[in-house]
Amino acid sequence: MAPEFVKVGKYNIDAKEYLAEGHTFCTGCGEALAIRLVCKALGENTIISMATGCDEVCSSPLPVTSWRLPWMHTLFENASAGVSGMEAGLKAMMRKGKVPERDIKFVAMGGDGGTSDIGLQSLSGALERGHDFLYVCWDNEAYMNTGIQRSSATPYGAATTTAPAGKLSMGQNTQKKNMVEICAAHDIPYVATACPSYPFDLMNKIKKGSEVKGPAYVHVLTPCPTGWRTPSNFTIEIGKLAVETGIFPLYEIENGHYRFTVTPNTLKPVEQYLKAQGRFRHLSPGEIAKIQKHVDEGYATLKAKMAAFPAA
Amino acid sequence: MTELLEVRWHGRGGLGAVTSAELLARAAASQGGYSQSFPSFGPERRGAPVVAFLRISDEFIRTRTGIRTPDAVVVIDPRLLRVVDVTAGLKDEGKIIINSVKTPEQLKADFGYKWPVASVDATRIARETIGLPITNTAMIGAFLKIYGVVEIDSLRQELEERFGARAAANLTALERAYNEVVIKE
Amino acid sequence: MAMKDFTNASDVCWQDVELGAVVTTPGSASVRRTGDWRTERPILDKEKCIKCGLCWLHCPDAAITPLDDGYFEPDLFHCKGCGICAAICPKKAITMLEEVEQ
Amino acid sequence: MSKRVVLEASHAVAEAVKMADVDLIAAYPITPQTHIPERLAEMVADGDLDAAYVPVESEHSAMSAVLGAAAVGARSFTTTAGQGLELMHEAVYVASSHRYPIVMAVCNRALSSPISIWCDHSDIMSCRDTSWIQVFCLNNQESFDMTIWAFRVAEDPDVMFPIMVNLDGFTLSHVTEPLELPDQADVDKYIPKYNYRLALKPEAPSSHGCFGLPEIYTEVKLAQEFALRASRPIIDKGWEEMSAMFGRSYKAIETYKGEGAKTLVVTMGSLGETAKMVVDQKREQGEAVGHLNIRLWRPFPFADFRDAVKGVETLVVLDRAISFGGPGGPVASELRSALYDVENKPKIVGFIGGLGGREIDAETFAYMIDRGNEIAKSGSDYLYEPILVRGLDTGTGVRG
Repeated sequence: MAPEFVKVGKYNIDAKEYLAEGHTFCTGCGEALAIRLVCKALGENTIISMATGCDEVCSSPLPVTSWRLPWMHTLFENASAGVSGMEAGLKAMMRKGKVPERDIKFVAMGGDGGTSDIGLQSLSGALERGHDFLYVCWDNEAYMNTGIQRSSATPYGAATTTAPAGKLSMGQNTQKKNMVEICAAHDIPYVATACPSYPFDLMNKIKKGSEVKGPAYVHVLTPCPTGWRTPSNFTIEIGKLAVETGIFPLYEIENGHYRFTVTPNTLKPVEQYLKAQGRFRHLSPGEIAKIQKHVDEGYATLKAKMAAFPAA
Repeated sequence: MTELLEVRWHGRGGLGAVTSAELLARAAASQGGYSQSFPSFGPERRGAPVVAFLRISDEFIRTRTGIRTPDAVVVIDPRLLRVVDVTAGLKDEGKIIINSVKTPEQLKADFGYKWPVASVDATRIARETIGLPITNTAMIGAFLKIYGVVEIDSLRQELEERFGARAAANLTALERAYNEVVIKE
Repeated sequence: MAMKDFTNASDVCWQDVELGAVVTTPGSASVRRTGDWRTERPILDKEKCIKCGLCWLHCPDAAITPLDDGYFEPDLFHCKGCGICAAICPKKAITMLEEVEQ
Repeated sequence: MSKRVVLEASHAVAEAVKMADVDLIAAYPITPQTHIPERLAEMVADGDLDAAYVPVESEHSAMSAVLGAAAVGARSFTTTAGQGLELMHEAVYVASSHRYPIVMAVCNRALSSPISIWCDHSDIMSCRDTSWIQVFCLNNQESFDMTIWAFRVAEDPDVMFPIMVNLDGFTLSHVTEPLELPDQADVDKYIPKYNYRLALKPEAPSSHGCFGLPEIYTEVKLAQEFALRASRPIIDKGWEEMSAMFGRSYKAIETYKGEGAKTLVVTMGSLGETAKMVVDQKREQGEAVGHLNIRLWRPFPFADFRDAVKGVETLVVLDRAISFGGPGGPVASELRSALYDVENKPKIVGFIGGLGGREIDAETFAYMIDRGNEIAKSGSDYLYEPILVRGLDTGTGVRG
């Protein structure tokens, strides 16, 4: 009999694979790993509403599916609207005695494009209406399913096929949209950032977000070897570097109160992170310095918020 | 030049099978001929077995379908032989060109191929010339030896356009494979 | 026959299509072999392995199987050879070996 | 025992939704359908209707929310009009492809630009191939009856398709008139309990909305096409049961004074009532004129239509939408194609009018009938004649 749990360090991790082996994510995909870990943290009493993207294309080739959880995908921009209907509809049926009362985790999932661009409106609607659901964003920082096009989550300076580095352009010339603050501004009980390079931190936040009453949002940085132009075995390391350089801090906001969940003692220079990736290879020292300055300022602002709104 | 020649290239996502077909298509066109190159349509995933297609002809090519009965099959990663039926639909008078350490005779024995088989160790050539086991340009050379549809010189321009500084190394790989490929009729 | 009896798209006739083309067999894609994507394969050295389970935890393809004796075994039917397990193993007990032509 | 009430058509639809014991309503405002979600909100607020009321942030999300609700097996309703129907357009296809029995009221409204909040059928014409069952109502009673009928038919295991109930914006949605409401007990009998076999639930995880590779997409779509056409017997059965239980009978194609008619004037929606008035007048003047109402627009009732026009010489078809640069009137062109292979078929004369809320009165119908008969005799190479257009001489048409 397959083990129910697998002991890893001090944690007992659910052995069940809710995203079954045999999926067609790229070799070394950070998003596939994040989905696998997130579903383990959620457990079987979960219903998923997913947006179009790598997550859906690689996991549901008719007539088979990689999903071992109830799962629906309809369109690109409506995962949050879909989950709203699931949550409100099933709860109404429970209230009317049409189905037994039970605790179900309603989870919407989408990529960075599906969340911060085309899906932002339905996400904001669902957060504002206060549905009891968790939204998880797989942020690989571009439209990877369609072949690495820029999104509003693509970081400043990254080369993508629609914001390429050219003689006249240095790639993405806008700063990454801050989805965490946008969601926090909806005054929802729980918002957090996470990364599969810190699996336990990720899984704890998913548990918290899915168990809190009302809407929750977890923004997961999911390294993408194909889009970031990194070796397939570098996925975990590059995720760590994103955190250790302060480019992608790991923290949570509970009812407006900020708390780091991983605190690197001293920040590594951003260059270490940038030089390790083909998508940043074209950056000049000047541009790297500009990114370093922006990261330092962002980190300082975040620390200021931690101080101003400390967690209990 | 030829009347219609249809070639199927077998490779892996991200390793340049499509590029091989495209470079040859461009070279054929630059010589005044007609050509088409296209990938297998669908989401490409790094590592996944993929196919790419090439048509070269003297006349304008009207057909728009995939290539189901290729004249030649080029396998740029030998490990695919155990995984994909690279000979599916291959015409009786077709030929198979494989990047392999094995001789054509060994390959015919191991896989029971009834077609003529050409083989060359493109991986070794690529490592020694480009410094990476990327074999797509070397396999263009092997292909040109068997099917002289395009001048190596036409390829040179295309390589320079596509690879810039790294064109020279790719061209060397191509020329070595051209010389080292052996065929067993 | 119903759609749940098929794992290959080109075997399904229109009569077999489930209502709304819903797939009713959870995880049915696990029959799909992705091991042929590999160009390298993980080799486990049990001497060095401390059964910490980090390789199992970090595998994007769930292609490492926990065994009853506490060790973890790569599932070569699915393993795509990304090398993450070898990269993160704290004891360097996993090395990636290039797949050679058979 | 039914009860006579006086209600706006919008409120009649809301009443039907309440009596159908809906579990979830996705609501978004757009004139002229807004009175429906407003009334439903009051019902929920006062406890008269136990349903989840989700005030979404767009029509695209309205359809997306009922997709989610349908996936978990909830009986779901939404309503929209004009631009709203266009905004949710891609999600409309998903509802039918997933075979979710969603019921949607559409208060037909003209499409921008220019922006017009008034009635015509240009919005619904964009949904012609969306594989939803689509019906039209002539009055408030029908607005109620078709909504009740829609839940009964949509959820039938031999159907499992979403249904659009079309009622003309303003001319029905904002008009108050008397109608009969059946007892709740009868409605509960008429609409069976609904249990969705493939509902998303942890104990039976299923995947809805998967990725369709070329090898399977065609089979999935043909399965859907065959199922939609096979739903026809249940569509009729729903009306037969309604007739037996509520005493009002409906059919896919209905004729009024069609016996021995040489000319039939053809409409969809509430203009049919006005047309019938003119048929009465013409009959009194000894003219063999009748009216043909297309109630069921999709799946199109080919056989019923061909039977209804046997022996008729002229069909005068009024379209309330323009197929620009195409056949002109979408309904007229479909009727022409339905009769194309029929021996001794009636001539079809197409008119386009009633756009953007412009009224079509009895006098105009009378003109169209006379003009139609004239054209039928003289022949014409017009695709259609637009009516009541300032600057266009009457009798001037549009050629292909």
